[in-house]
Amino acid sequence: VNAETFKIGLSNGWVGSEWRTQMIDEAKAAAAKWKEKGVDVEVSVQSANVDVPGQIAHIRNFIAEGVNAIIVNPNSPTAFDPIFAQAKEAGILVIATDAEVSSPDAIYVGIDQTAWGAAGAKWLAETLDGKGKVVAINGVAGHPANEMRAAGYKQVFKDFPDMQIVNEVNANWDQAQGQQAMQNILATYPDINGVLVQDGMAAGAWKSIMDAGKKDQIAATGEIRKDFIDLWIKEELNSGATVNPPGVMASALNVAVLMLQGKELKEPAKAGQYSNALYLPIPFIDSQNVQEAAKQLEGKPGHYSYTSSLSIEEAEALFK
Amino acid sequence: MSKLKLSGVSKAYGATLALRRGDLEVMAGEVHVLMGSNGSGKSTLCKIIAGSVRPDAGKILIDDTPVTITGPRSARAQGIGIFYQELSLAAHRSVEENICLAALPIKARLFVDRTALKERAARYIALFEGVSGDEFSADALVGNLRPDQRQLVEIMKALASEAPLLIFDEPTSALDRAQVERFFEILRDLKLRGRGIIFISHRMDEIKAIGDRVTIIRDGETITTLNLAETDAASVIRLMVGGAGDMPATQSSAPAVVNLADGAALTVRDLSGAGFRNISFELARGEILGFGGLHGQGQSALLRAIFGAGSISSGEIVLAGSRFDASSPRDAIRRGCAYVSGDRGRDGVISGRPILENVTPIHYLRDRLMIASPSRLRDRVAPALESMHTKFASLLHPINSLSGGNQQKVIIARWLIDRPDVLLLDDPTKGIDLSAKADLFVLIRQLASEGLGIVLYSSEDAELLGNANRILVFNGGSISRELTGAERTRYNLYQAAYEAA
Amino acid sequence: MSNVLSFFRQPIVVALFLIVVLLYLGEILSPGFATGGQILRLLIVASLLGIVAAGQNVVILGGREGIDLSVGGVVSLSAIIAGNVMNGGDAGILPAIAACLAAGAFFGLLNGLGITLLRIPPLVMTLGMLGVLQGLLVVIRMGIPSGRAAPALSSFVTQPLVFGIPGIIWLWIAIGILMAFMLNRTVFGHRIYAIGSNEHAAFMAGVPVRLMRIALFMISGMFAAIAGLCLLGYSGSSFANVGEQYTLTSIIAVVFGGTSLAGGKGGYTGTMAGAILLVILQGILTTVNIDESGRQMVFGATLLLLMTFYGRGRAMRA
Amino acid sequence: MAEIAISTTSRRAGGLRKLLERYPFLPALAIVLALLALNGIFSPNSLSYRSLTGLLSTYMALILLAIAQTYVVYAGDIDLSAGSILSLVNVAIIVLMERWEGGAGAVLLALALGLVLGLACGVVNGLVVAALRLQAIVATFATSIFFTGLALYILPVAGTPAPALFWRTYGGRLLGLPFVFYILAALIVLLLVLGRARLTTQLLAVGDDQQAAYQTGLPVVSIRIRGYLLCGLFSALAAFCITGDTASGDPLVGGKMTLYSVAAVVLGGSALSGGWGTVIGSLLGALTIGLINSVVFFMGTPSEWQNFVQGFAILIVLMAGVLAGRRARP
Ligand SMILES: Nc1ncnc2c1ncn2[C@@H]1O[C@H](COP(=O)(O)OP(=O)(O)OP(=O)(O)O)[C@@H](O)[C@H]1O
Ligand SMILES: Nc1ncnc2c1ncn2[C@@H]1O[C@H](COP(=O)(O)OP(=O)(O)OP(=O)(O)O)[C@@H](O)[C@H]1O
Ligand SMILES: [Mg+2]
Ligand SMILES: [Mg+2]
Repeated sequence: VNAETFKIGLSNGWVGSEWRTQMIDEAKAAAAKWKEKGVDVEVSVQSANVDVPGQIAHIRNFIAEGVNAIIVNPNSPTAFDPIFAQAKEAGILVIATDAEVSSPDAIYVGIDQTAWGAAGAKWLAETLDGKGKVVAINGVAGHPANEMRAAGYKQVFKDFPDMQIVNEVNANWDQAQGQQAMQNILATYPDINGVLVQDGMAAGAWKSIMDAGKKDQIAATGEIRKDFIDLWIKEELNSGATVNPPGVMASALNVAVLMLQGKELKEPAKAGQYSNALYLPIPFIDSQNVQEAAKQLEGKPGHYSYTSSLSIEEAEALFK
Repeated sequence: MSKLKLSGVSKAYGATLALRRGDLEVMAGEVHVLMGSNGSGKSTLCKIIAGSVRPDAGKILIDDTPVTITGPRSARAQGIGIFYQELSLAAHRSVEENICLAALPIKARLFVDRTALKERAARYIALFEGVSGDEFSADALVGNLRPDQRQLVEIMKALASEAPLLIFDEPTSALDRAQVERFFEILRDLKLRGRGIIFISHRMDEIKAIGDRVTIIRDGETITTLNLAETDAASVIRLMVGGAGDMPATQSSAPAVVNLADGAALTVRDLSGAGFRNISFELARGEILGFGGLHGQGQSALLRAIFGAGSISSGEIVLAGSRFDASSPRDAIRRGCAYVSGDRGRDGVISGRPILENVTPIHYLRDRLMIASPSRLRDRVAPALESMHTKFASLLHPINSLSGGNQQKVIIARWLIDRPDVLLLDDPTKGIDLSAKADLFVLIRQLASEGLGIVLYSSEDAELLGNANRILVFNGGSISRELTGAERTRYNLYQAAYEAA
Repeated sequence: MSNVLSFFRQPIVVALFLIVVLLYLGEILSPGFATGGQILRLLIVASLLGIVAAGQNVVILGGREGIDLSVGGVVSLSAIIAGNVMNGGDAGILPAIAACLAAGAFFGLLNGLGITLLRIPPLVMTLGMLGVLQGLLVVIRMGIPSGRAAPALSSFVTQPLVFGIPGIIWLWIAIGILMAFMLNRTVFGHRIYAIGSNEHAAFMAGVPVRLMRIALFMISGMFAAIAGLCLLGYSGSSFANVGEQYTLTSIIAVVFGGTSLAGGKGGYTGTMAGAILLVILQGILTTVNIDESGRQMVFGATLLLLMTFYGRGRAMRA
Repeated sequence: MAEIAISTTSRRAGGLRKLLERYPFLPALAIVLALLALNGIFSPNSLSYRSLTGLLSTYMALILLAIAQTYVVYAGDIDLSAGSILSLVNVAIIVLMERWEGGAGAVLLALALGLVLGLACGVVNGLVVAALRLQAIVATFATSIFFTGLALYILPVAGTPAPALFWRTYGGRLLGLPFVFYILAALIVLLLVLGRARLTTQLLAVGDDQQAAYQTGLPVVSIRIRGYLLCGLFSALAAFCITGDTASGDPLVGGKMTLYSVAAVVLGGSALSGGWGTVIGSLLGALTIGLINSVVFFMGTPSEWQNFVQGFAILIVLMAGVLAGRRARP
């Protein structure tokens, strides 16, 4: 094969968490892997706190730069339809990751956030034998990923009539706010059995649970950060964590390169509410396999997240 | 015909009774002068008429009909135009916009009619043609103008109201003679056209020149209304200051000579800066050196510059024998300089804070204090306040609860706890009543006798004549005359002040 | 009689009254809200906010449109620095405190220099600085090993220390006493009020206005840094953007405490009450089971309602 | 009265200062041109007709929001809820358009109601700030929380596509020219018209010295409320643009834009203390923010440094805007 050169633009519109940084890093590493295969994948990154117009400008910059593909972790699910249409017109492949987009001109490569929410709920329901009082601590109200996750757990609880959601609050994916919310909830609902809390806030919620001395009475979802997993093992928490791996962008990149090479997906991306999604498997960590997760994270910094991504070979397997 | 009649109008600001009982009747076609010492309530009275101050009590009649004035807009609508003493201009707007601001001419119900605006403003600008100064133009921004030009804009703005009743609250304080003359011509013309005019000034000659009748206000109370043609300056002044006939002017004069053997407390050589030029003088220890002349001829600018709060372009200052580089008030205070400003609202009062804190800042600096122990401070503060007979309920009351004169005493007291070597007094008696003035000057003389060098700038000739050993008369930013010994007469002072002005 | 009336008009009295009302309301709406342990835990959260608000308070008191929008960034930065310096070990606490204070003071100094020397309005300067700090956070989080709180710090913040009350509340009380002493009994405090109420008069009375103002912004930075440190202890590990929520809430706490945004008027005791008030309000809204949209509307409207108790501007017609 | 300035020291009205006095947005224009040049140097493509059109249509919303902010800043006020008003109007018109099934009539009616909604938010802000005399910063922050709650109530989750008619018009062409050019032209005409409105002069006079304006007889409270009305109106227009550019509703879309709008006003040389400024400056200020974002990228800044460099550049340009603005005014 002749040396091929692809230029891929990565856009990230929010830099408020380590998860995002890790996401970019893993994508860069994936690009480096392609070099070893003789495919020259050059990534061009835009990553800064921007508003929606700012991220639309990211895409425009990429179009002006003449990239072959754009991979975006979008600030809004719907705001990019027109600009993605323009990108497609310019012959650019557009892939969204981490959060689905409504554009028919893009595909989504990432996990199904609804399934993500469902997985945690399923674990909780099973752990509590299908009955008990539960509170949910959600992320940013109105954010699509948050609403999909909420829809996911609500769907699951329909099958468990004895599971009762006594309150749902929003703590904006902020660890300290999650901790404060949990603290307030514990005061007014002292008899809860379970907590559905999304990553980013779970460590905070668990801190409040432990401070209240209730870690043995309450089962709660957890996080995939190394420092939480260490705590989980040390304190023998009754927890389970659905993994939203920061490697999603790397997976998307591998898919993008293969598509740029002209390969065709075995099963076209047709899943999801916008019929443009290619869902990746969602790993789940519970007390059975938490040790293995810890092994993967050994030697990493505390904010490093448990990750997984499609390797080149795994990605190739998706193609004809 | 009576244009305006006020009776029993009163106003209190918290504890300060600004106006006790204001009575006033203004006829059509007259210039009615309001006279009263500083802080007697003249501006308060005017603002009540103009709607920007809400009276506590009293009746207002316009054209013999009782009216309620709910605000400046309603006053305008009822035919009242006003020149505010502290001006009411928008610094970033042009001269013409300011003149017409209250009633911007509009077209299509929405837009400023620029042509009409220009035309209307031009009428009033033209009134002062030739005396308004070079760079004065219709489209100049007001913030770029000189103080006298700003005052002219405020006059034009008041005239543009075309109101049957016009109020001018000290409109001439920054104007030069030619400007005043032109203004008076305009007033005379308005008088002929049947307008009623209220006019305030502290200059007796102006009052004589333009006024028909005078109403005298003392301590917020209307004393009487006189026909100016039938009275003289001396009796007006007597009425203004009340029964106490012993005006500073009749007080025994200060000695003409002081013992200069102690050496100079302050020497100024060839000093120039913003507002003054080529000033040289020497101030001996124990001397009270007067600065005279019309208001705003560079006296304040010079005092501020010496104190480190102005700008100096050349020349030198020698304080107690060594050169002093007046870079900040802080340095000046450390070197034993004190500065009392008449503009207490701007330079002195730390509003909203206790009296105690208003007396102590200089003490903090000079004694390099870190901790403010109330009991120990009280021991230092109380005598200083008492030496001036300051009336206050408690040191912990906010300074705003005091009357203006007592506030000023508090400000003066702050300089007396740690004795300075040089005391710069910049028209220090504004808003102070007569007995307080007397207290202050006794104190000043006593301080001088203890060896302080004192510079006294006063806008009241009598204060200078009664207290200064020597008087430097300022004109146009430099010293035009020095009056010593027997030369210190009212006549000489007046003449020196006005020559070539 | 008027004494009694003016007593009840004092912002602090108003705030305390509202606190009691809110606690009562909270207990009715969600039983268990106003129990002892919960109140203590609310106080922990309030003390974090209160410490940030202490710095905000002095900056606002200093007048000239003083405001510090960069506190949120400094809180985050300090939590990250502290987490990495102590890295889960008690030995690192003192160096971490030193490093955090130095960082807070440094960014306060930059704010102060821009505001006094270049005369940039504080709102603009500190808003720009917030942007810089957010960028800096991304940069320094790259390649840093970890960010865990030392156990001693964590228990200081969350566990009872003396009389069943956690250390951070004692710290907050100490800060309250210190602030009250500083504002009322020291020359520095009197000078803060002086520059806040009449900068020019203060200048003419020899107050080093510029130095003072720079110092105020440095103090604000240092309080934000202390809060960041405590926040690390509260949450156990440092993470990005942890301080974001404090930028505007610290201003609201100050306003609820009766300090005028115009400067020169107010104090810290009221701010402490204001911080508690705000945290209780947020707590009630969390526990009441309504939609997030409803929560936000109620929160916004309640803030407005509470504001009408304080800090209404002067009428133009005197 | 203060001293007569005897010497002519304060009269040094240099040519540059005169020019700045007349066209206070010149520094902002210079900065925009410099940033465009930098963009061009690092990536010539970014100066293409197509790219410039894109820049304009993307930042039109921020431009309008900055203009909205300018009118309250004229009077010395501030509106921290402008971004929330934008979000609220965005979701409201999207929901209305969908409910009425997206024909031309539905779109126009929804837009009209959007304007009314923007005005209503402006009234609320004006009442709490000017009539109730609450401090603008905290009061409008409180209303912003309220408006966001309302937006979430109307559209709990981002989504709901806009009718194709609407966004295709916004992103499309008319007589061979991109539609945004017409918007820009209309905007500039509107701004020129508004610049002549009596209200503009009154707002600036109020911002200059509120007490003096009151004593002059201006209806200060009503003028300030009308400033907030203009702000609400332009925020609604900004919402139309963001709806056109994103073709969807998002209850959180404007959240981050508020502080950028304040920054844009300052970048444009207006004084936050009121009485001085230009809307054209704010327009340029908004473009400055957009251009800084792209320059940082085209310069090849490593990704982890981009946010820092961007924040730093904005701080520096903010300082430049303030300093230049101050030279220009008396
Ligand atoms: N807004 C205010 N708040 C408190 N006190 C005030 C206020 N305005 C005026 N005063 C006080 O009311 C009194 C009367 O003031 P006013 O300005 O009417 O005096 P005036 O006769 O105009 O003096 P001047 O000749 O100096 O202009 C003074 O003691 C002054 O300090
Ligand atoms: N002529 C002036 N009139 C009014 N205010 C002034 C004047 N000059 C400076 N200031 C104000 O005073 C402050 C500067 O004062 P100063 O130079 O004494 O401070 P500093 O340098 O910090 O003190 P120090 O000289 O003791 O080190 C500034 O905030 C400025 O606004
Ligand atoms: Mg007066
Ligand atoms: Mg200095």
